[in-house]
Amino acid sequence: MEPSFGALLNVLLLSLLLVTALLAVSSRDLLASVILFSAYSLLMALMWQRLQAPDLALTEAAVGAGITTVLFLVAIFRTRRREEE
Amino acid sequence: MKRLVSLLFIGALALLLLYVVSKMPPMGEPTNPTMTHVVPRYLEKSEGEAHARNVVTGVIINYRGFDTLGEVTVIYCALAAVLAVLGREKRGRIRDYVELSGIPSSVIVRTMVALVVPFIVLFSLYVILHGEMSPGGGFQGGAVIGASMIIFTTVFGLHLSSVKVPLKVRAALEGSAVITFFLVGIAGILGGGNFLAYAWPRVSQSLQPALVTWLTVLVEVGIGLGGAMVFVSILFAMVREEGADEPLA
Amino acid sequence: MSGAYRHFPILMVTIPFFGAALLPFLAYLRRKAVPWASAFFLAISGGLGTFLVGKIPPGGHLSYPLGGWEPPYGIELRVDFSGYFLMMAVAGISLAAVIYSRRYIEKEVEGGRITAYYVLFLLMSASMMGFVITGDVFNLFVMMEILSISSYALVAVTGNRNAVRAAFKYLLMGAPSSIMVLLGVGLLYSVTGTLNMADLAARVGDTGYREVLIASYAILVLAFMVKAAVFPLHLWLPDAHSIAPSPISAMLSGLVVAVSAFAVARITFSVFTVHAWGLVGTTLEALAVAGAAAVLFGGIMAIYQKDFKMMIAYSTISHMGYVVLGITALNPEGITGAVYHILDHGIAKACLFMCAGNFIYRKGFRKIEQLKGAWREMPWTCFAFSLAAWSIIGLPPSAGFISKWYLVYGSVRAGKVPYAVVLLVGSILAAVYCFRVVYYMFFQPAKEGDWGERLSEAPASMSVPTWALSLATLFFGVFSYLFLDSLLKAAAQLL
Amino acid sequence: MNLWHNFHYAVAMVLFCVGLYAVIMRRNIIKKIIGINIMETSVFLFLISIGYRKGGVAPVHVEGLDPSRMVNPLPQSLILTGIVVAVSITALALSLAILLYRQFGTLDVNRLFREEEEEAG
Repeated sequence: MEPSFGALLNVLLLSLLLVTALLAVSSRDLLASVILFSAYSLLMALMWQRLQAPDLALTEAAVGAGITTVLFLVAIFRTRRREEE
Repeated sequence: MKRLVSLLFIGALALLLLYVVSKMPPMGEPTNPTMTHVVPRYLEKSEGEAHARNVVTGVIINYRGFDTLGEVTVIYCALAAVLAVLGREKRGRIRDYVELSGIPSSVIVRTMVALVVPFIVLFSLYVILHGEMSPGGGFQGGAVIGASMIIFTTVFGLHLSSVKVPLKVRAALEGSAVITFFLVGIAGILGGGNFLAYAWPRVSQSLQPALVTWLTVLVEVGIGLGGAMVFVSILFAMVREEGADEPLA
Repeated sequence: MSGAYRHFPILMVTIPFFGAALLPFLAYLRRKAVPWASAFFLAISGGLGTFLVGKIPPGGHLSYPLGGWEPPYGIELRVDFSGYFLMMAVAGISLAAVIYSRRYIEKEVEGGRITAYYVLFLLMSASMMGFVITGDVFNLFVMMEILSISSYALVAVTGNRNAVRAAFKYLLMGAPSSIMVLLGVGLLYSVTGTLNMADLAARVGDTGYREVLIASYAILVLAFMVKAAVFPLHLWLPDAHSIAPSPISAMLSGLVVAVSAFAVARITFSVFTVHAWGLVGTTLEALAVAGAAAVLFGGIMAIYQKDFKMMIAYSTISHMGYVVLGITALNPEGITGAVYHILDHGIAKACLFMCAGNFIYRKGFRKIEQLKGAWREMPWTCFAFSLAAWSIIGLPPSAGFISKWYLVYGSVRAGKVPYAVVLLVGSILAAVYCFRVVYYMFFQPAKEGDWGERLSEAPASMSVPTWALSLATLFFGVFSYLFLDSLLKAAAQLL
Repeated sequence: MNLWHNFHYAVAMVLFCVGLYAVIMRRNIIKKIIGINIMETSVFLFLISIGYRKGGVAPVHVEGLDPSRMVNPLPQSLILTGIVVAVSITALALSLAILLYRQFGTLDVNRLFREEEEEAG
């Protein structure tokens, strides 16, 4: 693939996806992980928009970053915020 | 020891998957099997056959309608599952963490949310009804409505939002997606075609485009309302506190 | 093909979906009617199925393009005789289990959740019917998801803490395996460009991407092995199946794992046809080894159990091994044996769990020792248990004998004698764990205070389904010749 | 080789393994559920990348657009169903987590299952 602005942007988005996923998995604070997961979902929506899937970008932004995150937050408030030792 | 084995397993799986990926057809080439086999027909004919300018909507509602019937059944099933696990909230005795935390949200937030939510609902209606021509559709719009209710709930508390969207309304609309879809499917059989046929053979050719369009809109609205209500009900069931009839601390 | 009956398969799947969406309204009007309405919807579904008797050509299939879009553009239902046979099995056993549920669930599940229970029950049975007849791999995934979500929730429906834990364990293994199914479907799609099974079968032979095909087959088989609880991936099964309410145990153990095993057969025979087996031979051999291990492991573990529902659950692991060995024999006899085994194991296992449910309902007993001398108080349940156990062991003239006969014959014909020996050893193990319980029931004196002289059978709405199923094991043994010919032809068609 | 060309697929597979790592290795239930979600979205990314074509545009008909330039709409419609399935599973899993916490007072699988062994033994 010839280096172009679009390709570079894709590489950047994909590396950010990897970073946020790893951070979301490794953080000990559950609230932080959920927020990172929300950021991951938003980046994913951007990535899908880059791949010419606007329907899915819209859905992922509403469902993945919106509803799923809120469900996670509710679950955390109903349980506990930190991981146990 | 167990951790090491698991890590090795995941690492080996990653290497295998990367190897498989390296053997796959190169991404984005127009000569790939995915680009040459089934898809050309969708791209070229969906406007004439499914009467949807947005090809994704055409595929979802029309060509692969049964998957979407399955999809709305999945989300209805998720609601039934959550209710089977947590139980439905009861009227007049609901409380949630917003009230329990004792910290009211700030005036700015409350005003903003109260102002914005009607516009979000308006936008989502647009998304639902324009699904056939622009990106969006029933489920996306339903999700946006659900999200707006969720914002409202997190700011104003469960009690007020369950006054705005009473249990009776939700309970009546939750199954609407499945019911609409099934009735449209049966109508396809009665119209002389197969289950989920939109262009009924018994209707004259000239009326068929309008029929397909209207049935698509009907299904989209059903999915939108059903999806939104299911999301709101799932959230309410999860927010509800057990033993909430005790006095507030 | 013409005639109204061609619409019946899709109606069999969607009418219970529709019914599930209507149940909340009915519950609002009249709560007592909900169980009867669910039974009614399943009865319609099964009744429509009986109209299809003789309509499906034994060597062919009924193809139903949904929405009138010819495959591969739309979704196709592909009802061949084995699919139809299993669909009827699902309808029949579900009907028995839903009738059985009414009294049992009243006792175990809190009132507000009963409607949700029946909604999930209807969705579970209908999605299984869709699962076995669909001719589209993505639709297979969608149906499997409805099935999985309803099963996870139904395990937890009592709200008992062990049940919730078992359900979570089930979900934790089930959800990743569902995602793997999607991944496998994606890999298949990337090299063929289609999702329709018949079209896939025509195209997998001549694509150049061997590695991708092998990987997708391995991933799909691994994922369905989790769902079917084949040996090393069975960890979720014993807890989930023994702690769930008894009618749900009957459905999960009798049908849910079995249709997942049938999905392996669909993938092997309808997608990767005989032309592609050269590619996936290693995976098939590994699957056969896992199946053989499952037969032995499940049987041995069942012998050591103290809790009788746990024993029946381990027996399921053993019998899923049988089904897998039938599929991997790769000949018509093996496939026929596997399909027939799914049916008769389903009936007998459902019956065993219902008998266990009868004991729990009346006495609250869960331990095998507590069954000593049970026949004096609950003779009919004990007899039903013995009949079903007879079929589980595979003694003539029960249906279990017929299927095991074909399974052993298939293995021998495929030149895999060690597997035939494993199958026979599995039957001996089954005899050990079943006869122990039967011996306790009939020939051991009751412990003081456990069982009295007074007859106290379970209520009729629970005993009748139990007995219907136990007689069905005999029926399908004695009248097996009615079905076997068509099944063999349908199986030969796949090869 | 193709791996360089297919780096979208490769990243999707790595994300899949990250999710699987969370499901298998993390002890906290919420973490496991996040892992399930990461696995799901990674497979969605994989499928959408399969549907992409170079220089493609979104599959919506507008005046004067050549249909052969559009990206593949089929994976997109499949993934829409997939997203619904994902949120359904998440909702059920979180409900079970809430109930488990109410009954056991912990979200740590080791504690949940250690207690199970004690009860059995």
